[in-house]
Amino acid sequence: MIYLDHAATTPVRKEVLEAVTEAFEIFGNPSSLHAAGTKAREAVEESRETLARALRCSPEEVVFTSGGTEANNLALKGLPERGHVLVSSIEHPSVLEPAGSLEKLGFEVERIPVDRFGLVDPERVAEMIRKDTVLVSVMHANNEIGTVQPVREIGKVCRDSGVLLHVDAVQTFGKIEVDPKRMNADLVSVSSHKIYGPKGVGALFVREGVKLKPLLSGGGQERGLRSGTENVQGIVGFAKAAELAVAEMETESRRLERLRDRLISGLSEIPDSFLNGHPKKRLPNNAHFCFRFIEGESAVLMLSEEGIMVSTASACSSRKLEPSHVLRAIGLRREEAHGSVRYTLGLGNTKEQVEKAIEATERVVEKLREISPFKGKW
Amino acid sequence: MIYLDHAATTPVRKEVLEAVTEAFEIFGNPSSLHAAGTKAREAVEESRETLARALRCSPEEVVFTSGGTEANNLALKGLPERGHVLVSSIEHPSVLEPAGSLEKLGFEVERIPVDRFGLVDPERVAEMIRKDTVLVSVMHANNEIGTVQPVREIGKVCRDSGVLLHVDAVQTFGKIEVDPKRMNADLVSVSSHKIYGPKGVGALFVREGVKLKPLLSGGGQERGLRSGTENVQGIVGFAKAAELAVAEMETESRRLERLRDRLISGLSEIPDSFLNGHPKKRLPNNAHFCFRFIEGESAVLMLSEEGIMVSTASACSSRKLEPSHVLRAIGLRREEAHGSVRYTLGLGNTKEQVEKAIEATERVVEKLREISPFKGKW
Amino acid sequence: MYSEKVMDHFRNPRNQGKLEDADGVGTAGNPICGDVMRFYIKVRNGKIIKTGWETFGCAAAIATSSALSEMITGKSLEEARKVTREAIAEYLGGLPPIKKHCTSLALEALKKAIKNYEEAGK
Amino acid sequence: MYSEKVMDHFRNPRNQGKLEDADGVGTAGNPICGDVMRFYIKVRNGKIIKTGWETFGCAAAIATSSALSEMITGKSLEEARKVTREAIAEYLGGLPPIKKHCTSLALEALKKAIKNYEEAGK
Ligand SMILES: Cc1ncc(COP(=O)(O)O)c(C=O)c1O
Ligand SMILES: Cc1ncc(COP(=O)(O)O)c(C=O)c1O
Repeated sequence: MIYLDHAATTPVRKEVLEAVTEAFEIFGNPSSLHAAGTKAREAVEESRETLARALRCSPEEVVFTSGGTEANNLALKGLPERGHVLVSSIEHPSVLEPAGSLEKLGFEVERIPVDRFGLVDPERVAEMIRKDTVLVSVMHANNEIGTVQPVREIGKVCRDSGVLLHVDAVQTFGKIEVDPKRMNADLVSVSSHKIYGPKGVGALFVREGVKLKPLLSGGGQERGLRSGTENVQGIVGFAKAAELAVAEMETESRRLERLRDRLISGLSEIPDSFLNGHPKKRLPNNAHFCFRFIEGESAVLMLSEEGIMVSTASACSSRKLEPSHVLRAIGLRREEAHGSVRYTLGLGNTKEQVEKAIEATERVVEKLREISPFKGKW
Repeated sequence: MIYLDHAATTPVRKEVLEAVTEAFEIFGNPSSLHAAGTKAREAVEESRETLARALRCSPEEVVFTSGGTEANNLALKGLPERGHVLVSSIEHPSVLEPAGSLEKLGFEVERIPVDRFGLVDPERVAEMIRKDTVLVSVMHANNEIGTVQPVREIGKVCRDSGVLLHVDAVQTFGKIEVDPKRMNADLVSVSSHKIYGPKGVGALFVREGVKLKPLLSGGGQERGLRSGTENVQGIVGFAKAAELAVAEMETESRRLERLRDRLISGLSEIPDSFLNGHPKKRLPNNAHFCFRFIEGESAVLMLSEEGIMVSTASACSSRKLEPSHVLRAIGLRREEAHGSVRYTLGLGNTKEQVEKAIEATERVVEKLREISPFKGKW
Repeated sequence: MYSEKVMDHFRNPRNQGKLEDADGVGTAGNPICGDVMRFYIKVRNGKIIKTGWETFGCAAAIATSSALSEMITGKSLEEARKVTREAIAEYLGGLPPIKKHCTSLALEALKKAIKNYEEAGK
Repeated sequence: MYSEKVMDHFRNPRNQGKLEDADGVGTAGNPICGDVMRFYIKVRNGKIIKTGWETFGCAAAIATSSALSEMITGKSLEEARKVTREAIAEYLGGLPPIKKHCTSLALEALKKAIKNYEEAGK
């Protein structure tokens, strides 16, 4: 099997599995006062420190959640005061849907448009910010087309206007630098299962002094911002994964870039195909293509038959019929948007695998085009 | 170490650890269409079926969450329409706090009183239900004093009045029968880490036809009721734990009852002590005592020094200074409420351990009373 | 997600391809919506003796086209017209709810092909 | 949660117990709030030559009583009065924020004991 769907999720790496297995022995409830509880508390707090180092923030600024979705929901729905909110038009559904909920609660939500590469223009953000704007939410890199945003510039605009910035860094953490302070971000979402950590855990960076309402209330864990018995073994695994990802980031990302560039050049040779997202400002591991006259889902399934695991658009919208809102936002025609395939590389991938993926794609696209009623034109 | 804090959390049992370790190999995203995704989807759906069997409901009625706290929050904050809500006065904070949030959103919330054993009177519930009542929330068994409620009778009252019933069954699932249909419950919360499953996963039973708003929105997982990439290995482990707990329930609960009864009779011999909760209608594994003239936290720590792990009140309120709202609700004097210690038995405990715990408690209580300025009277 | 039968038809589509000498052709769907099906039929004595099809769409759309082509080949036009959405889904061992519309599309394309044949004959 | 020093004082409380021949006794706190401390002092020539205490409360309350008794034994009343909350916390290697109030309580009991001694001497 050649797994090229690392943006959807990643296998847990050996070192993390070991850390998780060990952490299963620390079974106390971190809130219990006795020795078993104290051990669990220590494991959680050590992990918080590790994650804080990876995010170059202080441990008090890390709130553990059940994943990227909860981190995004908390960042938006946790806003304590009503106002105007700006979200980019290519955010993940776990930002867009909560933004929709805010509208129902009396917030005013506007979408920041993107250019044909999926880029948000910081000047445009500056223009759209109003006196009553309370939050801007722009993702660090898009999970479908891989475009990396100029978050530092956007952060500067927000800081200058005294507006909070939320950055969904689920796809960038561990791949490119995620430094909330340098980004001028106030809230940053990260997720464990995208960086070879266990599923069901993530975190929200909450800058010191930023006020949020909890989404899950109860026992008052995570300094009241996120109640619920801590997922000790998940948190330990996430911290381990983050530590390793950040330590290996530079070399691994350079390796992935080379594989990605070969993938892009190989796939570009398929006739009637084109790359989506920015040619340069993109995730080191992402290649996203449209193949005209074929439909993405059938391509994904046929590639899976050949042992190549890729996605159409984002994993979570795979079961919907609507073409991706991201591809629509960058101006793709609907019929073209239907023909998109995302390749996302990771730790285990090799040059040989990339070559095989290119060959398999050529075959599959050709086969599906034979079946298609459209030959060379719509 | 003699662990007697199973109400706070439980160690993951061997069979579950094996299931989780295996499930780590199934690493695809259940929403991905390719073969790796399909495998993960199957693992989740099989686990849903297993859990549904344990809850005697249909798989479509199971919504996986990040734990009991999220299940409780979803049950309350997910109510689609404003109205009157009744919660018992001894609910877990993860019900009481969300109930407080509902009040801020325009709901009217009232607390159902309990008697000195912590019992809710179904007739009282019937009297308190109004035309505009939308939900009654009564926990199946209390996490501190262990009192088991007459949920079937309460369920009948709710059904007769057309009011939804939410039951927090986090402490009963796997210990006594939890059958949402027989309870006449519409929403039932359960949690994995209380039944030897991994932390960070739980579920809400949502009866067919009951409408809820999601708390975490995004990719639309769990039929739109709970977005976020599924915690595959956690869900698999939870299902395994539930399956085993329910299968072994009868014999294991009878065994625990015997240990509990010995514990209660042993601790009752300590002068100036008394049992809290109902003498008969209580969890098979719970013994909750007040020892006059001493303070619970120091007793817990001193017992921990002797290798005995117990709790004051609930784990999550261990770090608060207020005496437990549960003990206050059953009419305990504050000074007595401060002197409470909870013993909760589980799989690994033996008769010998119980004897040791009794002896250690005698010693510790005596020692602390020597230190105390109160001798035999307040 | 898909039954084994769906996957089988997807992997090994039956009667796939354009019929150069078709007696009737019908197209349904729109690339904008992500599904287009074109059916070709060859008719002798009121019987569909040969079928062909071309499909742009998901695996379910491809499998549905393949299944329907198999179901109608050798059948009278009358019989072919009587094939229902449910019959196709059943023939395929079931379809996910969000993919049920593929069967309507296939039937629409087939009916257009039959109509095209009948109108040409007039 | 607690520093090693807190746990040491909790495990091995110093000067614990009632002083039958105390020159001054002071009690602070309320069982309703979960903490009561009683300090006993024996004074010679303005110096606290012996200390005793009884405490109802959490580990921090017990450790604080023990620590303070150690800090003041052998000191003049003057010096004893100058002990601050921070000094006790420091002596104990730190206290969790929600337990800081124990130090106030201990100082209150001590001051009452000193006052009790001084008033008795009048
Ligand atoms: C950009 C982005 N944000 C948020 C999420 C949600 O994270 P999680 O799967 O941990 O809920 C994902 C992935 O699913 C993502 O790619
Ligand atoms: C009765 C009860 N409800 C809810 C919870 C919360 O469950 P979790 O720890 O899985 O968030 C607990 C335990 O903490 C509990 O005892």
